[in-house]
Amino acid sequence: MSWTRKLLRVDLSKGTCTSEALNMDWAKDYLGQRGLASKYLSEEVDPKCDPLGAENKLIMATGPLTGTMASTAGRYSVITKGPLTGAIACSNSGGYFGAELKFAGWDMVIFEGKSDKPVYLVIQNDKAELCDGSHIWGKSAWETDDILHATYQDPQMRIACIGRTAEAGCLYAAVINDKHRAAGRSGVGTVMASKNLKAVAVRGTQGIGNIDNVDAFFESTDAGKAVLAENAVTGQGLPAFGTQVLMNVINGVGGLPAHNMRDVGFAGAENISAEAMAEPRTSDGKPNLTTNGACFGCTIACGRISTVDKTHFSVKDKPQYHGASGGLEYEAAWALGADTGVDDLDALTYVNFLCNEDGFDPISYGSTLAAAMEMFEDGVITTKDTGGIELKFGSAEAFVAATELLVTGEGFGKDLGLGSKRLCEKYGRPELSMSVKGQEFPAYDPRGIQGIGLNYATSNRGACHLRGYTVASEVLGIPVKTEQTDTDGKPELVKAFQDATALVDSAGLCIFTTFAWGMDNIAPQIDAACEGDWSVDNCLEAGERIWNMERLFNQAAGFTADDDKLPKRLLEEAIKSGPTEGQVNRLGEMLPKYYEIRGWSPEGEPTAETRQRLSL
Amino acid sequence: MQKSLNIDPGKCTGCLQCEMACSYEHTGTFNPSRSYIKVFTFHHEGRFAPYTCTQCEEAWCQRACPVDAISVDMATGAKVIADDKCVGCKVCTIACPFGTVNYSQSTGKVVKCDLCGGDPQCASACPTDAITYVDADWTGYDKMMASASKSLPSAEVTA
Amino acid sequence: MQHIIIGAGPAGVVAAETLRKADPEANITIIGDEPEPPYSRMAIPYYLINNIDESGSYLRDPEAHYSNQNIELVQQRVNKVDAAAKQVTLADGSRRAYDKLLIATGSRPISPPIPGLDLPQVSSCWTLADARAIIQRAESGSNVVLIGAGFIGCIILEALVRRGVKLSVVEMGNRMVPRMLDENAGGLLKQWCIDKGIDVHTSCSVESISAADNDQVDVSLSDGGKLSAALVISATGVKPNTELLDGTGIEIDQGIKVNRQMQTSNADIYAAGDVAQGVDFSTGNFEVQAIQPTATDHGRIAALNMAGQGSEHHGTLNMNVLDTLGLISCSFGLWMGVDGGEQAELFNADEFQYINLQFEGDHLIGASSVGKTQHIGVLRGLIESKIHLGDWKQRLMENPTLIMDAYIGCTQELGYS
Amino acid sequence: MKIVIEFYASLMKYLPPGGRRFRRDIKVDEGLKLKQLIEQYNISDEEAHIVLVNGHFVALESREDHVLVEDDVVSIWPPVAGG
Repeated sequence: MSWTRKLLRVDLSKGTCTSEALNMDWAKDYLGQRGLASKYLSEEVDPKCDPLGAENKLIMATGPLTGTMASTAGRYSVITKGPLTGAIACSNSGGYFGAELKFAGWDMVIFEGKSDKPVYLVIQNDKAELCDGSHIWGKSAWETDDILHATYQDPQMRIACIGRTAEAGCLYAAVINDKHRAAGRSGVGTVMASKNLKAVAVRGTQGIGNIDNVDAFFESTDAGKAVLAENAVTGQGLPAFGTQVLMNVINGVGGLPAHNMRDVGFAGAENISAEAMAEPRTSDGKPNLTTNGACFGCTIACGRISTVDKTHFSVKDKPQYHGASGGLEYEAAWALGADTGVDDLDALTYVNFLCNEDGFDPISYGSTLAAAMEMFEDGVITTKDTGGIELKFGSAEAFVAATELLVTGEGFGKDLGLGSKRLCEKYGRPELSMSVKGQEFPAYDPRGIQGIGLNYATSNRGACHLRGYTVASEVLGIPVKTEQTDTDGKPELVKAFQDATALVDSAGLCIFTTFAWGMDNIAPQIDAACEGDWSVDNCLEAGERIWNMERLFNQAAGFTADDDKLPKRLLEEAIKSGPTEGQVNRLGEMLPKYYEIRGWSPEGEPTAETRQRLSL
Repeated sequence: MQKSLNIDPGKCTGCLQCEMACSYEHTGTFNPSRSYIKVFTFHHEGRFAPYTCTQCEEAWCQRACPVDAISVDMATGAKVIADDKCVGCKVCTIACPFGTVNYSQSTGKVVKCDLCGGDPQCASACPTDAITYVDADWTGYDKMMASASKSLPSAEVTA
Repeated sequence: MQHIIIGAGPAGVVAAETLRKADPEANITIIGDEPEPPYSRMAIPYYLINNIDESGSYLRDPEAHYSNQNIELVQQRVNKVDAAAKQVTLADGSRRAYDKLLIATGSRPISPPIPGLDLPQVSSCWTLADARAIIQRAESGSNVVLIGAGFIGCIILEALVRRGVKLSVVEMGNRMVPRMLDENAGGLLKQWCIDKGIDVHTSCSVESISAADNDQVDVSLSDGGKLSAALVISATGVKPNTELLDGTGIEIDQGIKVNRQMQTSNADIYAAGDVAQGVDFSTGNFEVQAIQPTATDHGRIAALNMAGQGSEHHGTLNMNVLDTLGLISCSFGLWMGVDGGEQAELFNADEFQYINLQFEGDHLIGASSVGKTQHIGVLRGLIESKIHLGDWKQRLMENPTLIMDAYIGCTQELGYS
Repeated sequence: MKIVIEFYASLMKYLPPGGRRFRRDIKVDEGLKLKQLIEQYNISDEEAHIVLVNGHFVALESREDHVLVEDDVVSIWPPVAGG
C-alpha cells in the first residue's frame, strides 16, 4: 500500500501533536501529496479565510511513492491557502526531507491554529513535539539548519524551515529544506511564519516496507529507471546541463521575456546559460558549476551545485558564500537575470544562494524587482524610495543591494516583499505587474509561446509553468512538437499536461520524469506500490479530479473566470523583434475551448455533470 | 578472482538509491537509516561520498570480537557477522577505525557490509557507476585501499 | 618449539591462534584454571539477561576450534613458574617445559576493605561462576545493591533491571563511570538510570555490610543511608593477576612490565592482556588497560615475537563502549583532554546526546560520546592515524558530530575546495 | 557565403576550433541545404533535435529542402528540457 496511513495533526494554538488515521477513502480518489492534502485543505479550511490568519492551515504532505526506490520518489509538497494569491497553493520540493518524514511514519503533517510564540516541530519516528523556537527566530534557514543539527547531534536529521524573509512578511517566502531545496512558490513560507512555526526537524528510522506488490514494484520501477537512463534528456541532458540548458533555447526561439516582459529576447542570456556555467572563469580557472546533485531517490540528478568567484564584489568579504551550494536553475536565472537585465553570473548565483539561505521565491522576487526597475525607469519609484539604490535594469550592484534589503525586510525591501501586484498598485502602475492571480510569471513569454499563456491564465496557484508545462511540446518537442505560435490544439494540450502533472505530483514523483515517462510508465509504479486500481485511465481521472477540486476551492474563495487572464501587456503589446516579432498572446481564442473540454460552464465553473463524473 | 566494491565519489550524485537497495536487501524495508553503505554529503565542496566497509585485510572488527561472531566469507572475502553469535557487545564498533561497523538498536546486533553474498545491491542500484563491484586487482581498488590506508591506524609494524 | 600460554582469555586464545599461523609446527598449550572452555567476560551481561546460554560466551567453538588448530587446552591452575628451568608447575604437581612462555592470566576484582564483603550475599561479577551466583540471588522484586558504577558495574545494570530487581547503585565518584566518562557524560548516565527507576548514589561509599533477617543484608552508606538487600554485587575495579611471577625476579609494577615486543624482563617470558603493563598509544607510557581490544592486540604481538617474527607494539588506544540500559556511551584515548589542547562539545541533556572531542593542534587525541551508535569507530581511526585535520579541525570545533565527514574529507580526494 | 552556426550543450563538441562558446562564423557554399550542413558536422538526426534557422524551428522532414542563405544563423540542440 506504501502509504503509512497515518498523519500528524499539530495544533499550534494548543501546542498539541496528535496522530490520526489517514482517510483511505480520500487516498483512493486523490492518491497523496498535492491531491490528498488539497482534499484535506478543501474539507477543513474556509476558502474565504485570511491566508495569514489562524484559521488557515499548512500541510506538509508526501506521496505514496515518496521514500520508495522508484526514481525521483523523494518529493513532498506544502499545501495551504496562499498569501500572494488568495488561491489554493501547493509548492513542491525535493531534497531529502519528504522521504525522511515518510521514514518517520507519517504521510503528512497538518498544522493548524497559530502559536503565540516561535516554535519548531521535531519528529523522531512516532514522537512529535513542539519546542520553543525563540532562539532560532531571526536566524536564516542555513543557520537554523545548523543549530538544529547541533542540538539533536544527528547529521541525518532533515530540516525544513523558513528564513528571515518569511519572518519579515515577504509574501512570496519559501519553505527551505536540506539547505537548498525549496517549496518555493506562492508564499507558503509566509504562512508558516504567520503561525510562528520556524522549522520542522525530522528523523525517521522506520523505513517503508509495505509495498503492495513487491515483484511488480521492482519490475516497474527498474523499467522506469532504464527508460530515464536511456532517454537523451533525462539520461544525458539534464545531469550534464541541468534546467539551465533552456536559457539559450528559449532565447533562441523568441520566447525569453526580458526587462519585466517589455522585451522578448535578452542579449546577455548566453552569459547566464548552462554553457556559461560550465566554462572556466578567468579569475580562478574554475567553472561556476561544481557538480550536479540529485534529490532523494533521483536517478536523473539535474540539480546544479555551484560556487561564486571568491573575488566577486558580491561575496568578497563574505566567506560564508565561498563554498558550493545549490546553484542556478533556469527559472531563477531567468527571473533574477533576464527579467532584471542582469547578466552577471556570479551576482545571480550569490542572490540565488540568498534565496536559499533566507527562503524566498526567485521567480516572484526577480519579477517584482523587474517591475520596480521599470517603475524606476519611469520615475515612479525614485532613489528616495529605494534608499539610494539606482534601481536600473542591468545593474548587478543595484540587484545585489536590493536583495540584501529584501532578506530582512528593511527599507525598500519591505516594498519588494509585497510581490509585483501589490507593489505596482502601491506606486500606481498596476498594469506593470506581470502576474496572474497575483503570482508572477516564470520564464516563458506567453506571446512567443501560446499554450503556456493559457496554462498561466488557468493555473490554480497563479502564474506557474509547473502546473502544465506545455513548453515541452511547443518548444522542446516532447513528446511531440507543436507549433509554438499556434493556438490550435493548445487547450487540449494544456488540459492534458495539467491533469497529468497533478497526478505525478500526488504520487510523490518529480515532474521531470515526464520528459521520458508517459503515464504508461508511471501508472504501473503507483499501481504496484499502492492498493487499489491505479490504471492509466484511473490515474488520469484522478489528475483531472484534483485539478477540478483545486478550481472549486478557488471558486469558493471568490475567484471567477475574470481571474483567468493575462496582463494587458501580453495581450496587446506585440513582441518588437526576433523570431516571434509581432506576436501577442491570443488567450481569447483558447480559453472558451479550454472551459469546454474541461466540462466547465462558459463562466469557467465545473458543471454539475463534471463534478458528478469526477465524484466531486 | 575476488571482487571488491570500487567507489568513485566523483560520480556520486547523492540520490541514496544505494542506501535504499542495501536496506531493502537486509531488512526488507526502504530505510536508509539501516543501510550499511552511507552517502556523505560535502555541501561546501559540492561532493558526495558513498562509504562502506572495505573488507580490510586487518579485519579489526573480527579480531576484536569476543565471541567469534565475525568470520570471513571465503567466496567473497567479506567479513560477515553471524547474528546467532553476536551478543551485541559493540566492541567491534569501536575497534573498526573506519567506522563501518555499527550497532543496530532495533536488532541488538552489530551490522556491516557483507557484500550481499557476492551480489552487492548498492552497486546494482547505483545509476551513475559511482559504486561498482569489480575484480580486486582493478586499479580503483588500489586507489580505495590507498586512501583507506592513508588513515590506517597500525598497532604494530611488522619487520 | 613448545609454547605455553597461561590464561585462557582473549589474550591467550588470540596468542595461540597467531602462533599457530606463524609456526605450523610448534606445540602450543593453553593452560587455564576456570572450568569452562575459554569464554569472554564481555558476553556475561547477555548471559545474565538470557540472550545467550553459556556457550554463547565462548571465545571460540570449544568442540572443534582448538583441536583443528592443534592447540592443546589444559584446564588446571599453574602454581609456579620456574624461569631458570623454563618450566611451569601445575596444581597436580606435574611440570611442563617451555621454550617461550606467555603470561595472560588477566585480572581479578578488587576487594575493597568493607566489613561484611565476605558474606554469602555478596558477589563480584567477573566470572561465569559469579554470573550464576547472581542469577540465583537476583530474583524479581528483590533488593540488590551494586557497589561501583564503573564499566563492569554498568554493563550488568540492564541485566539486573531486566530481571526485575529493585536496584541501588553506590559509586564513590561524583558521576557514573568516572574513569571512562567526563562529568557531562557520566551525569547523563546517572540521570538515565534514575529515569529508569534505579536508585543512584554518587559521591557515596559503602561503609559496611551486615547480615540481617531472612537471608538479607543491611548496607550502610557513607551518607548515613541504609539499604536492605538480598544481594550485593561488588564491582569496584580489577587488579592484574601477577602473583604467579612472584619470586621469579621478573619486573612487576602495576602489572607485569613488558617492552614493545611484549617481552618481560626475562627474554623467554612474555605477558599480554590485563596482566601486562603495555604501551598506551596516547601517552606512550606503559600502563595496565584491562580492556578486551587491548588484550587481543597484546596477544597477537606477543605471539608474533614468540614465533620470532619481530613485531613492535606502538601502543593500544584506551577505549571503551558501554550500553547502560540502552544508552550507549563510549570514550577513546585522552578523552579528558590535555593541557594546552582544545575541545569541541555538544551537550543536549534533554535528548541524552553528548559528544566531546579533544584536540592537540590539529590532531584528535581523545573523544567521548553518549547516545551515538553510528560510525563511532572512526574516532579510533582519527586518533590512531594521527591525521592532520587541517580545515576540518575548525568544522569539528563548530559541529563535532561530523566525525565521519572529517575522516572521509581528510582521506579521500574530494577535489573542489 | 558566410553563415553562423550555434551548437549547444553536448553538441559543442562538434564545433570547429576557434571562436567563442557555442558560436562560429563559417563559410559555406551557396545553396547548401540545412540537412547537408548538419551532416557535415556528423550530427545525427537524434542529436539534432531542435534545429532553428534564425530562431524558427525547422522540422526534421523539412531540413532536406531548406536552403541556407547568407547570414543565416543555424542553432542546434540535442534533446533537452528543463523547467
